[in-house]
Amino acid sequence: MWKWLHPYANPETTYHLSDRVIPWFGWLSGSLLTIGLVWALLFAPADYQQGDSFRIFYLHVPAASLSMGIYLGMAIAALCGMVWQLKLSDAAVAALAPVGAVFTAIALFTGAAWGKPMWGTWWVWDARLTSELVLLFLYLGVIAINNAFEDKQMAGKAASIIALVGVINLPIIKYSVEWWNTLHQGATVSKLGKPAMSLEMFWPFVVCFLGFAFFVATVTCIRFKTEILLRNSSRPWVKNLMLEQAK
Amino acid sequence: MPWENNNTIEFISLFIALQSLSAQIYLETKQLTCIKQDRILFEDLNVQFRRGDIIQVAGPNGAGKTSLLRILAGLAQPYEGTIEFDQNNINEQLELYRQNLLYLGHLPGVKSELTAQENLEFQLSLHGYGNSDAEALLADVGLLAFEQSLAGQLSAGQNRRIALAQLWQSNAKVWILDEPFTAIDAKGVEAIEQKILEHANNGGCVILTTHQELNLPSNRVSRLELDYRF
Amino acid sequence: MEQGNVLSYFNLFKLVLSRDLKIALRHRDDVLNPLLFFIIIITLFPLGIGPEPQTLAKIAPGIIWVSALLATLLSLDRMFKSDYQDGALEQLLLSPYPSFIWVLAKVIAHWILTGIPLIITAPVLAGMLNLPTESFLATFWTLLLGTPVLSFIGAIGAALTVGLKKGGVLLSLIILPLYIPVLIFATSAIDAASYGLPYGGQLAIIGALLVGALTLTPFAITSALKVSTN
Amino acid sequence: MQFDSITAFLDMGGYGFFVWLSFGFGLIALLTLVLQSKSALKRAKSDIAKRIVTEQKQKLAAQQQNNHR
Repeated sequence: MWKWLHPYANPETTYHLSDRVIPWFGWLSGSLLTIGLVWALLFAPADYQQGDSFRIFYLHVPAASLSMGIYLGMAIAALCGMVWQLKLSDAAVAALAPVGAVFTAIALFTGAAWGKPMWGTWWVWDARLTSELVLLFLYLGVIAINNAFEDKQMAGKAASIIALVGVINLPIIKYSVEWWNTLHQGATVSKLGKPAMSLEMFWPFVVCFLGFAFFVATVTCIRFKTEILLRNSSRPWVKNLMLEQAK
Repeated sequence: MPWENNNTIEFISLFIALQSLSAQIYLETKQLTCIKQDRILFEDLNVQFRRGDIIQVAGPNGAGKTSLLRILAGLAQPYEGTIEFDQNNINEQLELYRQNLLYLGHLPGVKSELTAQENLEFQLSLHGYGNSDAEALLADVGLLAFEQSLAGQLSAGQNRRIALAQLWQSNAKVWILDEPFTAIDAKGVEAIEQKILEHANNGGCVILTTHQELNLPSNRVSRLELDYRF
Repeated sequence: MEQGNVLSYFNLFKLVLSRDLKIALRHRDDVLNPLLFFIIIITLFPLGIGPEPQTLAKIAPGIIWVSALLATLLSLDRMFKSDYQDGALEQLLLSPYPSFIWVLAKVIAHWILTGIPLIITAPVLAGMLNLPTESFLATFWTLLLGTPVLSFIGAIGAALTVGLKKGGVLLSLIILPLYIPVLIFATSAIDAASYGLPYGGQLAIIGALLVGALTLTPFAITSALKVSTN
Repeated sequence: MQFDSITAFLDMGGYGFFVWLSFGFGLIALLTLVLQSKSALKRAKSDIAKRIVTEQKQKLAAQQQNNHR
């Protein structure tokens, strides 16, 4: 059924594929980001309530949703690796984890910085920020276990298990934190909600989001190439590649 | 050539090979490849282990002998290739394969908090020999008066004898023994060698590694040489 | 070539469970250390926060449960470490039974040795923390349902880090985020009880987490063990 | 253009500090991610190249040993 996917299970073809695709993603994300950010910072209207501090929204929300999306992508790669014994999925998990961790950190920091003018304190135990913090710990767990083993094969399998266990627990953690938040939350603190989005605000958001998404694709492909090389360093195709590039 | 692989196979006598050719194949590896820490230990290994065979896996340290044995036992996964027991992949019928396998690794698997008898009884019942007489087996391996002493107070050689006592009871088709003679005295080694020969004669297949010379009839032992690859 | 009586699944479960309990009771410190750790941590909080009964009563549920979390985390390392070091884990992995059974037995043995002592000593410490008497029953129920979940989820981390020399810190980084749901619902159940509110809902959710962990984590633990013994 | 001058733009209606702090952190984080990824790739390539050289040396050394024996 997935016949067309089969050639990409072999590391060499995937390596060259990601090699070719990086410049496209790179230019795409670069242009989208410049257009999106200029649009968001200069031309998009300020929020009537939060004023110009609302512009952080164009960085915080894409980062938060991408951090969740990357974890999901990582878990899917881990699942494919476990089910079909694909060696490449370990490389994908190892490549995606740091990118996801960085985006979670950005989402956390911008969330705190956005909340300060509204709530007066840097850190508020808001449901979304707390879940984002737990997500960061889950990412750090995957990265830590990936570097804990000397043998790359074992490291890959262990990281996949933790990614899968994490993705099963993620919704449970998210809802228990939200439930915990409503339990202890006084009604006064307004949530970090997305105010009603007028069209002039929506389109710059979409462009920014796509820009960040392609940025993730670019960096992940670069890291993916590194992981493939590290995992196949004893294979002949890697040796020939090195000799060619050495010339 | 019933065995073809890129490792040199030292044949003792063609007659034995022809005679064993007809025997039933227990275990067969197909394009088996193992990579540890980015070093290829062995590549495209196609070996057949037949009924009545005693195979000594030989090679310098680091050549991948233990890794090969652990992969054959199903403890470790090879980088590529498959292992077949009775013509179907071991990963598909793990429990059946494990019923016909006895694996003794570097570590004896003996708990120091339990007595010798408790240890042996646990290991025997784990492999389905629950009702066998542990005391008699301990006597066979020269641990007559030590049944009730804690394994922690026994020497390494005695601990290994507790694990080796299973050989006197197990009639599993495939025995995989990783350096069974370490820390065993000469008399013990001799008894174990006889046990291996006896098991091979009545239809078992024994795969072992050892650094000392096996004094078994040389026409009964064939060697699988693994060389150190950079 | 078949062997004696193959164990039924329940006999295997009993065999492994009784072996683990026998080993642990042979040297008491394995049972006492997590318990003493639990008691010491709880006595630290009043020293840090001050002895006023009102503040202590308010934060008692959190203190009890965070200490229970840390005590379980401390004792997780012992679950597979000794079996890994003396080779018993390999023999268990090679036993001809689905590993779900003996993994279940080992985790329940660990819970009996660490979970139950926590449940027994918790009321005494709750009293010291001036916890309102209505919440004592709630504390008992949440610990009874919650500590097995801690053992099951923790066993995944223990199985993953058993092969590592300095796996302790890594174990807490991997496992503590997964303990958050149990912590939240358990402490809120005790809180609700102190106001006389019904806490059945929270207990039901912890029960659901328990059943989920009971059925799903052994598979993750098995594949984690296979990775560590690769 | 929402702002009539550069200073108004930088001031961001009084929230300039927070806006530029967030975007600054975002920029630095993403930049370090890209640079680290690129250098990791370069390092991996040079490590493998070095390993190939050492392997060949080991092979030569082993062969010379065999010839002497």
